[in-house]
Amino acid sequence: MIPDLPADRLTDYLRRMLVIRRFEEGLIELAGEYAVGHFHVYIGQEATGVPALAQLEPGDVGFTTHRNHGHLLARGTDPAAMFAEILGKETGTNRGKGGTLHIASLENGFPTTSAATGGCTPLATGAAFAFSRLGRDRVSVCLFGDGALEEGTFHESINIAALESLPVIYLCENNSLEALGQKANEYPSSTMAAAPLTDLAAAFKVPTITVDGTDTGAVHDAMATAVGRARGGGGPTFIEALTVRWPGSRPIWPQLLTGPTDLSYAWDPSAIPADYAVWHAEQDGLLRYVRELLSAGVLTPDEALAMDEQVKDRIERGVRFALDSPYPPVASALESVYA
Amino acid sequence: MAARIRYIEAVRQGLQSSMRSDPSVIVLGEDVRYGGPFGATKGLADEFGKGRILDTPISEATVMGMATGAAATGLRPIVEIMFVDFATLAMDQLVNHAAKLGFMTGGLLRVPLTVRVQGGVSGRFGAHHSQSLEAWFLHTPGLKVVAPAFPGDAARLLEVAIADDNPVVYMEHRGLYWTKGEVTGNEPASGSVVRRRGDHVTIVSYSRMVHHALAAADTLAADGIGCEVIDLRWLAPLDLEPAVASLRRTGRAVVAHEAVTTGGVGAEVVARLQAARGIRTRAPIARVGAPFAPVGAAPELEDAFVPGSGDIVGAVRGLLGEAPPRTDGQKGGRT
Amino acid sequence: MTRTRPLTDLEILARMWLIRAFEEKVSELYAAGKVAGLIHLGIGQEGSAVGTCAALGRSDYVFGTHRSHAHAIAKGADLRRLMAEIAGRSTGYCKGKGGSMHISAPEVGFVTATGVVAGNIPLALGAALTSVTRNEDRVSVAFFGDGAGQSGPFHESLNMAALWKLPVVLVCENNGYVEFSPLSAHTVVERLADYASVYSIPAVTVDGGDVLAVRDAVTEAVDRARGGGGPSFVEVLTHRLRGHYEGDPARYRTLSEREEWKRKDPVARFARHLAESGVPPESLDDVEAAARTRVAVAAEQALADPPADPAGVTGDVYV
Amino acid sequence: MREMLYAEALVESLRHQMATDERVHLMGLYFLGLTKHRAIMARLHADYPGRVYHPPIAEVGYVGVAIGAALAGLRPIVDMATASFMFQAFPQIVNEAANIHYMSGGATKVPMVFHFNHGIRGGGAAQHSHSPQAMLWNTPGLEIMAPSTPRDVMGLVNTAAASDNPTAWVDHVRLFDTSGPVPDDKDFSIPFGVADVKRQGGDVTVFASSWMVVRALEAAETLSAEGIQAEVIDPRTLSPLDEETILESVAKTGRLVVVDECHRRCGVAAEITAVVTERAFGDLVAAPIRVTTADVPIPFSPPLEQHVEPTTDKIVAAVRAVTDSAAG
Repeated sequence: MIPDLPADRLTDYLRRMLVIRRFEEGLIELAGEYAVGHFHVYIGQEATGVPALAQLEPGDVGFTTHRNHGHLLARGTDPAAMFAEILGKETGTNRGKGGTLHIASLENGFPTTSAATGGCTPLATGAAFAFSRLGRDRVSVCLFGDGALEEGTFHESINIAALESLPVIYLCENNSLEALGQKANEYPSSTMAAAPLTDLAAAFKVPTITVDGTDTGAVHDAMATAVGRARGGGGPTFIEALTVRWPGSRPIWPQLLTGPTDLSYAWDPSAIPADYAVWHAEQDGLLRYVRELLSAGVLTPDEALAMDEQVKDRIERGVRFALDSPYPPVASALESVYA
Repeated sequence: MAARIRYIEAVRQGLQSSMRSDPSVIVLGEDVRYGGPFGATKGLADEFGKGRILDTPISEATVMGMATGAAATGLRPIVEIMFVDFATLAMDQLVNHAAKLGFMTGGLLRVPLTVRVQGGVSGRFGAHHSQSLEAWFLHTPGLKVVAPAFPGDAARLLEVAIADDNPVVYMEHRGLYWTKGEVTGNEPASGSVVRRRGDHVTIVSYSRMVHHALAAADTLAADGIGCEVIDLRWLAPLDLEPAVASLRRTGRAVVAHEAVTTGGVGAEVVARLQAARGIRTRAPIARVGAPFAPVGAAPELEDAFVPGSGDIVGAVRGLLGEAPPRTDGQKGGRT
Repeated sequence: MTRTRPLTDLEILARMWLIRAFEEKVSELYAAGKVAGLIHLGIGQEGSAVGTCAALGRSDYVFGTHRSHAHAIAKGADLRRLMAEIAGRSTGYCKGKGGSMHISAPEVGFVTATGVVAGNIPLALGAALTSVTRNEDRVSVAFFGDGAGQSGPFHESLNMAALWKLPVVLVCENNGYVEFSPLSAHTVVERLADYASVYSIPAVTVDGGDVLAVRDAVTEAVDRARGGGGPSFVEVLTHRLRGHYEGDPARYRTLSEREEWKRKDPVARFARHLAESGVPPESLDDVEAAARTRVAVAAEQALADPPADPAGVTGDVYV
Repeated sequence: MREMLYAEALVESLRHQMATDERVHLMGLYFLGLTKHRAIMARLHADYPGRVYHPPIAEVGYVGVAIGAALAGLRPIVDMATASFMFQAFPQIVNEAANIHYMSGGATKVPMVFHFNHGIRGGGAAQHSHSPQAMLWNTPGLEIMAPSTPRDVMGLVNTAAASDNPTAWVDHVRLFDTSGPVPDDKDFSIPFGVADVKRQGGDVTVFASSWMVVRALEAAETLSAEGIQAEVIDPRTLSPLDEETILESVAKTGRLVVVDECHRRCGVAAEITAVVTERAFGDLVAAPIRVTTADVPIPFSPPLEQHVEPTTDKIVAAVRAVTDSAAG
């Protein structure tokens, strides 16, 4: 479903989703030519990240994981600076010191990215603690995958959040379906005995919501409820967004198995190739959102393609910027250990 | 002629032979049933079954504790920590339980546990996936620590570690996984070994840095400088006898490792060598290690961070007075 | 495993009195400066320790906490060696290396105790894994307090015990206080057993003042574990009549609360129960007297033992 | 100048921070452990109920919460009580707090303090006697302070609270009962990286921090009666370390005894020994001697405990040994 928002906001959501999609596709191509190291892509989860994060306000913060690109882009972080960071360039968000796993963008509300599973949960809870103690009307969003629920840090953190009614939202993006090592076609993963995962939060008396992570409107509404609760002093919320692991991110190294996304799949089912047809037709939240915008008359196919071209161009320029940027001076390796 | 195999395959073979010879050996780790991210446990689930190759949740603290409890009650577990950086999540169980149970109980319990950790700088993995944390393990009484540099030692010392009745941290360097070497099965089980003879300077090292030390020795040999290269292999217990004997001849030594210099293994080696030798060395013992900083992700920063053969060459020349002496073994930064 | 004959009611009372007498003796010796260190007593929680261990065989495993004198005695540990350990004597279970918080009596299945809250729960899971791997009929028990419920390893352990169907019984001694504060200051969750249901682990909450109720609940859990049914969670509502540690004045507790719990004292309550069911009062008194005598003798012997020998201090770090 | 107990100076410095900066919040309550002085701390709690947080027993959780709070505007001073519990919070301390500023390329700051009660306090056994400073020192990004006097704790806390870096503050429970002069000026601060010569002497340099300073000074008194004048150097902070003051002293004495309560293997004493032998090689007339806790877990029984810890007698013996050895 479509969020109940003005048309320009709806198309803005699509633009942000496209930025993420084209960014990740571009990165996979780039990785073929340049040693960018190990990275994780957000393809297939755009319809979760964008409606969840684009509605936040300046000053709200997010703490994310190794699969972080989509979250930063959803809040408007410059793709060029992110490419530069991933390539380890001086112009990167972190001046080359973080790389893909630790992208930070203070101005977009991402103080740090922890690449240790479960590392972000206490940090996000702590930011909410600060907001609560400082009397700031801000929320903190904790973004993580289902695996983070296996770490003790999650339980320790959410207990404190519940006890102190902290303005924190735990957004679990459960992309375990069809991921490595999963029981076929089953949520949750084979390494978690709790089902559904929301029970883990409910045990701490934290309100929970389960949404289809490919349903932009449903995610938007769930998040709006949670943000409203947090700002109103009602404490934490746990949201589980169910998505399907994009085939290209299986098992570990991202590959463009599905090819670059062709937006025309959204309005021309006959164009969908036989390989991964179910993915394109049913599981890709981005294409679903395009279909919904088309049928609601918010957007025409031509407008969608035009927007896509703009985004592609921006991404291409970002890649070029990153490639053209210098590496940081070697001496800077020893700087910023201390403030 | 022994087979030349890759380091990671040697690790796999070490696991396999131990599991074949002792049914009490089990493996616990994330995704180990599928071989793990680097293939160390590939095929083991097929051979030994799910009951002995256990895929765990991402719960390092509890997995380490479970393995400790299982070890104290009769099994010989091997825990795979996917990156040594994540050992931080299991530190309480490792330091406060696994390492101390034998002592705290006055010897009533024993913890025959092997913890396989993989680390080091390789592949631009950034600050959470590139550390060398062996000093923490050395600083923990009750743990043994081994860091093989060659496939032969990787296989043999893993078997030795698994058969040991103490908790052993077995350190693998990711950057060595695809290097090849002979596996004879006759590698010595304990102590350090001399990898190369030389009369002018003693280089003490372990893990991947041994390869850099050998490369440095090659470079220096061209100038007529003979380096004796000692591979410590075991960091705890630390066997410095060959190093002391060598130092007695050469009078000069460099201790080289990839870990951060400050508080590192090098400090311990220097302190012991100085104490063993008095101060009758011809020059101070130099340390080569990483600077006092986290690992930067950018290729240039990573390269600037990680010490290599060039740093060892520089340190050796410094000791011989052919270049300004490096006084603190560091590239800068605060200590 | 060696199935042990079930304890008779009088034997259960005797164990409870042994623990009570032992703990009071430790308190007395601590006050007199004859034992040192950080001492946590479980006076008032005997029903949990004895009820649980009455459901176990000698070869079943028990993993204790910083407050585990009771668990060790309930499992059958030798009083003199236990007291010697607490007093730092060379004849102690751990040769004086462990002390009050790190008791170990493996010959009766009391494997070890930890000074780290929740630190023992993963260890108990590991022992259960040993039983499964070796196809042995042993069950593992982890004792822990309500404070452990807020710690990560507790939650990680619930998941893994359920996932792997481990023969482990998680015995939560919920005495309502986490160190010096009420549980409500640490969590909004009142019953830790609620966490178990998240992982579909069978859970029950019992009155720790009723030793037979504890025994029956744990017996059911142990039978389930032996039958391959995996873990169980037994939450025992109990109360410690002493402070968090010896020397803690426990001003955070109200007098009325103390009086109420004194009435619920599991030892006196079980003695009353036996008296009501026809056991002559003199034989009940004899049980207490015998326990106090045994403890007095054990303490006297232990204190007469030589202090731990510094020459052995570097031993036992490695095999 | 006023005369104060260490415990009082510690609490006064915390109180001063609470009074002058409302972003300062305390998390964890056991700054004074379970000692008799904890009532002073309780008064501070009573005065700032909204800014003192008593966390659950969830070390990795609440320490991470404190770090997150530092990122979002507070300046938390978080207490871990017994340093051994640091290990449960280790991933947050060494992977997050220490690295975040660097990983962000200098953009994100982590202005906070971790407080640990370290060391052997009598009967703590293996899990309640830890000295964490060596492991923390192996972690770039953390500042480490280890005060030894009421004056120093006050001056260093003021500096730590003003620092934008995560600072590890190790205190020794046995120091709480000691007393000494403190300045009247509550803003008095001691810069990090400046060692203090706690006693002048020309025969041997004795390096010691935290509680070991007290023992080193005791040893120096004993030795003085024998005609050996020891110079006692207290670094006050390990990171940053004031190498110059140590080197100047060694240049004068030619002899070094390094006293430290960490275990020996890869401990603080190893690093100090290595630094001095590297940088003052020509000045040394004898190999430095380390006086440390033995490489065994801390045993419970009192005679065993005393046997493994660095005592005054062991310091005296080490100084005698190093002064007896002939010039090399």
